[in-house]
This record gives sequence, structure tokens and C-alpha cells, in this order.
Amino acid sequence: MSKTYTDVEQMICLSSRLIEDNRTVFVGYGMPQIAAILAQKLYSPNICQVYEYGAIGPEVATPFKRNMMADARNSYRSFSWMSMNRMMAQAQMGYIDYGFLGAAQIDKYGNINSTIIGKDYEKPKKRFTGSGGGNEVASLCWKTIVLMQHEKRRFLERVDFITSPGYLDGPGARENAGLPRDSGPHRVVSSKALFDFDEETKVMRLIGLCPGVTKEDVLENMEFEPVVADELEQLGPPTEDELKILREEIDPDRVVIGRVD
Amino acid sequence: MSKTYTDVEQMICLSSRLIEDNRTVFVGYGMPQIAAILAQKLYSPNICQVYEYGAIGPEVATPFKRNMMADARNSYRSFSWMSMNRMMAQAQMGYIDYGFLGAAQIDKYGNINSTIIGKDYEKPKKRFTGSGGGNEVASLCWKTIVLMQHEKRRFLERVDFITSPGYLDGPGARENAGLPRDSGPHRVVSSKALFDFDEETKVMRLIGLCPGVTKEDVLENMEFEPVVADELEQLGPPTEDELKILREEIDPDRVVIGRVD
Amino acid sequence: MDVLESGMGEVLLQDVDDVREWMRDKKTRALEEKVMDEHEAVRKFVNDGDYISYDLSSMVRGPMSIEREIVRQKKKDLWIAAKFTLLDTTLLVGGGCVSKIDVGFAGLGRPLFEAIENGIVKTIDWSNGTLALRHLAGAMGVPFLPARSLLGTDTFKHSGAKVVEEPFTGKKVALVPAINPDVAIIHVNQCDVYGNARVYGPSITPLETAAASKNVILSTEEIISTDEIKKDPGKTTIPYYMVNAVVVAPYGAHPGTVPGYYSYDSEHLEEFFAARSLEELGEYIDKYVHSISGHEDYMEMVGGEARMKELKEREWIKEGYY
Amino acid sequence: MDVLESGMGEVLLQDVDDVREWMRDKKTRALEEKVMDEHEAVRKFVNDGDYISYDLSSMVRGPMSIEREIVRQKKKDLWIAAKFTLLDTTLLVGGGCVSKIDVGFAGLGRPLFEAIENGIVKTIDWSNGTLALRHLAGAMGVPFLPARSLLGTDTFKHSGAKVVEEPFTGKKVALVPAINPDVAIIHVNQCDVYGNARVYGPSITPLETAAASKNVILSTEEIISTDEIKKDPGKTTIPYYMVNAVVVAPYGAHPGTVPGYYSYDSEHLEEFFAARSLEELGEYIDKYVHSISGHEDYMEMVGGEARMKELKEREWIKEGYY
Repeated sequence: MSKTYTDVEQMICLSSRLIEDNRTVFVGYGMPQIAAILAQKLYSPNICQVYEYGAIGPEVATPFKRNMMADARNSYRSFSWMSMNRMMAQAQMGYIDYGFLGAAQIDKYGNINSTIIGKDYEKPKKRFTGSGGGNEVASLCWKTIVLMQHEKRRFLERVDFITSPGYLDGPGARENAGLPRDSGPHRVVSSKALFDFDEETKVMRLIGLCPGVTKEDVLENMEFEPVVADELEQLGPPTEDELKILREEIDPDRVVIGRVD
Repeated sequence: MSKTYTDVEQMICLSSRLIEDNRTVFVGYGMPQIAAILAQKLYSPNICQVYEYGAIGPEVATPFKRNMMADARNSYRSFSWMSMNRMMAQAQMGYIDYGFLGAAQIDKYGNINSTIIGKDYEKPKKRFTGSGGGNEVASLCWKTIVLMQHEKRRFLERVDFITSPGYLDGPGARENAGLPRDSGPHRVVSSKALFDFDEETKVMRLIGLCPGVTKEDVLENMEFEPVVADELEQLGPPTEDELKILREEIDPDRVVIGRVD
Repeated sequence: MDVLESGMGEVLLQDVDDVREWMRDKKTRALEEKVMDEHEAVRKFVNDGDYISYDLSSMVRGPMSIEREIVRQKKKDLWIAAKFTLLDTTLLVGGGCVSKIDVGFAGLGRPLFEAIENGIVKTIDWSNGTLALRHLAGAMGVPFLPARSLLGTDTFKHSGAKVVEEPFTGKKVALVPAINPDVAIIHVNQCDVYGNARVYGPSITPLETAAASKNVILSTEEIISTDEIKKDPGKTTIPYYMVNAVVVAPYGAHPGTVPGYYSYDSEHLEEFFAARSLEELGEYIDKYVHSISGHEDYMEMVGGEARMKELKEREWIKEGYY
Repeated sequence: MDVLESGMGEVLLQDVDDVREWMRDKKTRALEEKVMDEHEAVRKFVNDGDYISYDLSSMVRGPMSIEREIVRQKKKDLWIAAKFTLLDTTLLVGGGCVSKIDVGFAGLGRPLFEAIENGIVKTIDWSNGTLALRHLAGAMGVPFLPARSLLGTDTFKHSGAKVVEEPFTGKKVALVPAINPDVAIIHVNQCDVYGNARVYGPSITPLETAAASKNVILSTEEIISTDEIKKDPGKTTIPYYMVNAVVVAPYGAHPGTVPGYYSYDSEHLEEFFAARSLEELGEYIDKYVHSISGHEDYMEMVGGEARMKELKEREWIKEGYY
């Protein structure tokens, strides 16, 4: 049976269900933007999206345009338009419940790399965008949700470069570094599975499987071994409603969500 | 010959002539407000008044109302309306050329007291308003001009309480304390005389006399002995133009400028 | 970056993580209606011993109706942030509500000074700029911010600031500690029922004060719809999730002014300032606070609709407001 | 308050008193007309080796016409603050103008990454938030500001920040040093001939960047009268005395958008992003920068009046702008 939806659609739909309603959500660049729009249209109409470019509570206009952040559509019908320093200050103050980020690599403590691949900073094998606002989101929001393509080269024992902090090297490390108390990675949504973090060890923990994916399939495609929950939730596929809104309203050109081959 | 103008009028007119045109002027509460309005109407139409409450470049509406700062008249036709932290930041950055303050007491190094009289802070003989924005103005603007009633109890060897910094205890003291380089008191305008500060000793220096006032008269009414310039400028009385604008446009009820007995 | 000098003033220090936790647990991000009357707002959110901050004053946009209610409810032992204040501090001190004042500008008039001279209230001297900066620190979720004022003065010595040599270029700077007030009281021009609020004109620290404070009471000249807020988000000064209570209080700044809306009441102000002692101020307060039940009665007492219309007409400057 | 850790990144440190002196001596408070064309503005105010900061980007309100002129004049060895940048960094790097990038967000696309991977430009990694904060420090005239981000990461190690234990409550905080750019380039919606400027919509750091920078070039969609500015001072984002040059550049953010004014040019953007190497980007730059003399020619080249009208119509959201 061939899949009727893409990996990206899977990730977006799954993550859109994770945001509680009536919460503030700091939305990062890329996939999280689309997931937040979907969440607000379908599951949590009263989340208050906030963006590093200063929009508070926009009802982002659709269709969504690729690479766009901070334009009139992204800022449409906000409660307030502020500026970057003010938004970061509010996250630092504890006003922002969720952070919502994409990443190139993640490690077992939820540390995110979006800077370089390779160990030579001066001459990296591969250079990415760098932190953007990701470091602030992962440092300052209460609960961070990360969206990741599930590939072995992306789920690492230790990322080459910690761009944005997860639990660093384990229990107590965030607090020791001076990061806000009780903050940190909350969920990782991959194209195969859902993870939280083990309370005791702060290591990523497998808690759910996407449709048609086995535990072995998940583990084989990770460099490190996550904690595995006693019971694994069977995650639902994208619903018809979700796909309809994604494909018809949010991304009709499928520039982000892609097409089923 | 009885005087045809009040001490306050004398001070206001004299100080209004001291502001160079095309400069930013941080205007303090009280008499300086009136002097700045007069300056702008008569001598320096293109000064840019700035106020701690966030108005940049207002054309303050007249008549001036006593005790009023930050109302619609004070903010009329500004270039920009900002806020206190932004104004203080701009002074700290070096954008503000002149500071313009009133005070209860001043000492030979130009230190200002507007806090208490007496040595017991917990139980002062007399309590005043405290710094207001005065400490920032005197610390951060390039050149401070202070307006003072000329009385012995106001021109002291050492003020009871340094609310806002002059040259503290002499040459180099501002810089040693961490205050901005090359800033400090520029002129003191009293109801009897005009002072600047001796370059070498940073002690207040008599440089001009108001009409009908002798050097002895000035010195007798000061607790400390100022440096005296070799030549003393004979300062003009309020001009007809000045008095006309003060009395007809700016303060027709004479609540600030008072009346000649 | 050793501490070279420390001011002796008492500071209400709070752990930034404790403040964060409060903001997470005690302020809601839900779109809940927060409209209530002044009695309820003050009863719910102002407690004896609280640290209180109000925004722009000097007779301009002061939250006078709420302050009168605080006096009416005889709140005690408040510690207040008196930045740029004229009527407010005097009223609260006169009402017997205050035990400590962080002084920026202590206000005008003998009654207040009498209270200080007699040791009835304790002062801790700062400056308007550093009090504003302390609110900004509180609103940024950092323990302190640096400044180049206060240095070298007795104001510094009596403040709770510190001097350090900073590690980048070796400058001496003052560090001022964050303020996170228990309660902020802010009078705004317009807001919606959730607390998305607009402040027109120049301002002291409305956003900083709202963001930094654990409880925020807004009084507002009028309620507007959320749709109107969303049509012009650039005008929103304070977002709803910082706000705990919205009190509808037209002419709430009386006898002060709301620029562009109505002028101050100069005749009434003369009565206020005629009080030259705590005792005389007490008589004023008995008359205008304790003898009546709230803002509505107050407005009747000071002249009702007719007087308000007059004050509105006196405010001929409208440009730039609304 | 000892320094516990220092990032290894290079920082352009400036003495705050030297910066103050510059602001006093080199920026005028006189109401002088500052309108000039882009050639003159860049010739006068951008020098090889300068530290340059531009404001909000990500294809939104980026000062593209000025950046193209910088490439056209072949400025070299620039150090740029890349906060929230997409097109801008790529264009300047592709034009051979850049030697160092303070990275917040390094932008998208292979050509830029190729330049970094090959060591053609050096990066110093920060984050958008801390780069914005460094501009705020620069705009406040203090040597640093504290933050609770960066901590514990490699981003910190490669930045020029420091960690200290602060003296009030003993928290570990990061200190980020001020940035005072040699040049700021900011595209605004409206300004008068003196530089009193309005930026509509949410923003990164237009005021902070203008305040902190030693030279400020504004490009503007349109000039409005000073009288209009004075009728609505609440709309003025940047006061004139921070500004050195005003360049009239309608559609100056093309191929990006100015929210509420015109949409981005998605077709042109595809051409831009089609460049998958520095070489291909070089061809794009030859065509759209070096082969023409300036912004007017550029606008003709990308479709002239007709195209602009189209982009204006595509921008159906107008609420909250103007």
C-alpha cells in the first residue's frame, strides 16, 4: 500500500496536534509556521502565535508563501506588532509557553544543530543558517517542540555543534549553565515517530510510532539509542481534514508539504 | 530705581540666551521649561527640545501651565513621541547637547542637591523631590546649564546631598566615577550672576553680573568663594521683547515668573 | 568584574526564575474577559505589603481612580515606585497606605515631604531614569541592567545599585537591579475586554511596567473591540497576556489629564494642592475618597457630565491621539 | 562578578565614550536636508572595512537598492551583522564585499554557504536575539547587556559573549557586547527630508540600529512633509538627528516586500534563488547590478511601472499600515 501523504505532511499534522489551546507559541522559521497555522485552523483556535520579528497573535493569511516570514500575511490581524528585542524579552520573562522549531540535527539530549557539519569551524563540511532565533526559543520558552526529518545522520549521539540548547549533557546541565529553570525540549516530532524526554536521564524517549513504522525502523535510523517507553502510542496518519486544509488552504502549490510520488 | 522685572524673569531670560541654535536640549522640570520655550520663540528657533517623558522636538503650546509636564501642550507638534528609557538611552549615547535644570542647592563643583537638607537621611530637616530625571540629565548630556535663585543657603561649599553630579570633588572625578568623558556643568545662571567652571580646578567661576549687581553682592551671597574671571561681563536685563513674550504669551497668569512688587 | 561599590538602599530582590514561574502559572494566555469594577480589581490584586508601580503621571494619564480605591480599601504598608509622580505618591501617602518609596521624583507639596521628614515613610532614592531602567530589567527577565548615571553621587549611595568594572572595555558602570512589582496600575486610552491596550502620546514605561509586574490592573477610558485592535496592531502598547484586570474608568485620570482626550482640572488641582499638611490632605481624602463609594460618585462630586464636557473642550489639541 | 567563561569570537569593541564623541561631533542636530542619491550616499558613508548593519529583512523591507549600490561600488572587506537576513547577506557576499559575518541567521542558499565553507568569508556565530540585543546595547550607550540565552552552547563558544555570575542574586548570565556599526542601512516607509522616519508593521531593530550606528543611510518609499510628521509624532520610529542620508527609493526593497505597500516579486526571487553557486550568483549580480547604473535602471529592468503596479495589487492587506 503506497502512502497517500508525504513525510512532511505527517510531521506537520502530528505536531499541529501537540499544541495546547490558549497558549503562547513562539514559532520558528519553516515547517513550524505551517504546523502552527494548521493547529490554529483545526485544533487550537486560541493559541497566540508569536514571532521573533515582532508579531503577537497573528491570524496568518493563507496560502502560505515559501521562505516568507514577517510579511503582511504572516502579520495579519495580530494583537500587537512589536520588535525583536521586545519579543525575546517576553520569552525571557516566561510569557511564552511553547517554542516550535525545525532543525538540521538533534542529539540524544535534544541539543539542536543548525550551524555546521564537521568539526572544523573555520572550514566546515557543510554550513547552515545558524541559530536565527532558535537559540532564544530553545533557551527561553517553557517547552520546545522540534520538527525533524527522521534520518540517521540527523539523530546523533552528539551534534557537531550545539546551536540551540537541549538538555546539554544531561540532568541539571541547563540550570548549571544559567538557562531558565524548568525549561527545555518537550517533544521531538520526526517523520517516523514521536519522542519526549526521560525525566531522570533527560535522554530522548520514544513514545509513539507513525503509521506503518516499527520500533526497529525508528531505532535503526538513529545514531543513538533513545529510551523507549513501555507502551508506544500508535500515532494516527494525517486526517482527511488536516490534508484538505493543508493542500487546499495553506499550501496549494505544495512548495513545503511536497507531493506524494 | 525699582526693578521692572522679577528675579525669575531675569534668570529665565538670561538662560534663554545661552542655548545655541540647532542643538538638542534636555529640558528639566520647572523654570527650564519656560526658558526653553522663550529661547525657541526668540533666539534659537531650531533647538530640538527633548523631555524625559518621551517628547522629541515639541513646539510647546503656550500659555504654559504650572506644574505641567508631559501633557498635550508640552508634547505639541513633536518630531517623535517615545518613552523614558529611550530618551535616557539617547542622552547616554551622546545625542543630547545641553541639559537644562533647576535645583535647590549647588556647590562649588556644580554638584546639585534636590533631595534633602540635613545630614540625617532618615530624618531630613527638609525633603525635596529627589532627582527626577536630573541625575540622568547632569550625568549624560554634554553640557548642563543650571538655574538657581542666588542665595547663600543655595550656593554651598558642599551640598548636603549630591543628587546629580557636577564635577564631584574636582578635576578628573567625573571620569574616575565612570561618568561620560567631557560632560559636566557648563553654566550656572543665578538671579544675580552668570558662572562657568574654571578649566583647571573645576570650581565655579563668576563670569558675568546681572544689572545693578556688584561682585561683592554676588560673593556675599555664596558660602564658598568662586573663581572670579578677570573680566566680568555686564549682563543685560530682560529685553522688552523677552518680557513681552514671557508675560503675554508664555505665562500671562504669571504663576511662574511672578509679579514685580 | 568585581563589585567596586554598593548602594545601601533596600532592594526587593527577586529570583528571575521565580518571576518566570509566576508569569507561567498565574497569568493566563487564554482570551478571558477581564472586565471588573475597581472594588473587585483592587480587592483581588492589591495586598497589604505589596510593591506597587503605576505608570506615567505628573498629572498625566495617572491611574487616579484606582489609586483612590486603594486608599478607600485602606491598603497598608505598600512600597511604591515613584517615577515621575506628582499626585499619586501624595495621595497614597496621605491615605496612609505607604511605608516605603523608591524615589525617582517624590512629587510636590508639603504633605508628602512632611511624611518623609517625620519618618512616617521611608525613602530609597534613585532617579527617574534608573527606576525606569529597573522596570525595563524586570520586563526583560534579567536580574539587572547597566547604566552610566547615578555614578559618583549620594543618590547612588542611598540607592540599591552597584558599581562594577565591566569586562569588555574596562569601564565603570552602575548596575541597577530589576523591579518586578507585585502590582502595576496603568491607565490607558483604549483596550479590549482581554486587556490588549493602547496608550497614545509619549510615555514613561507602560509596556515595561505591565511586562515586569506580577499583577496588572488596567483602567481604561473606553473599551474597544478586539476586531478594532486587530485592524491596527501597531497601536497596541500592551498585549493581553500581561493583564489581569480591566476596569472601565472614563475620566479615570481626573484631576489629571489624558492628552488628546481631556484637560486636567486646574480648579480641582488647586484644592488638592491647598492641603499644606498631612492633616489637611486627610480632609481632602475624607471628602473625595472615603465619603463616597467609588469612581462614579467621585465624578458626580467633581461636577458630573457638564464638567467633563468642559474639560474635554479645554483639550484643544487632538492631533496625534486616537 | 568574575568572568566565568569567554566566547572566542572576534568582537569589534568600541569605547562608549569614543562613540559618544562621534555622535556629538559627526551627527548634526541641525535641520539639514539630507536627501541625496544612492551613489552619493554610499560613496560618502560606506568605506572598505566598515562594520555594516541593515535592518529587517527576510525579504521584508530590506534596503536592497542600497545594498546593490554597495556591490556596484565594489566596497570590500565589510563586516556585516546578519540578523534575520535572507537576500541581503547573500547579495553582499556574492558581490565580493564581505570578509566577516556576525551570524544571526546566515540566510538561505548554496552560494553563501559555499563562501563560508571555502573560507572566503569568516563567520562569528551569535543568534538573532543576541545580535538584536547587541544593537540595543549600542543604542543605549552601555558596553554590554545581559541575556539568559547563548548559555551552554557552541554558539556561545564561537560568539564574543561572556558568562558572569551577577552580583544581585548570583545568577549566571551571558553578557553581550554593544555593537556600534560604522553604517546602518535602513529602508523605511516614509520620512521627511531631515530623516524623521516611519516604519510600519512589526520590526527587528530599526530604532536600535539607527541609534547605535555612526552613519545612517535611510532609503525610503516616499518623502513626506515635516508638518505631516509633526501631526502624528507617535508614528515616528527614528528621529532625524540619528540620520545622515535620505535616499528616495520607491520599491527599494524589491525583490522583497514592504508590507502593506507591495508584495515581494516571487518570479524574480526564483531567478535569485536559482543561483546555486557563487559563480551563478555572480552572473545574476552582473546582470542586475553591474550592468546598470542604479535603482532607476534596475526598476526598468525588472518590469517598470507595470510590474510595480502588479506587485502593489498583489499586496491586498493594507490594514494597519500607513
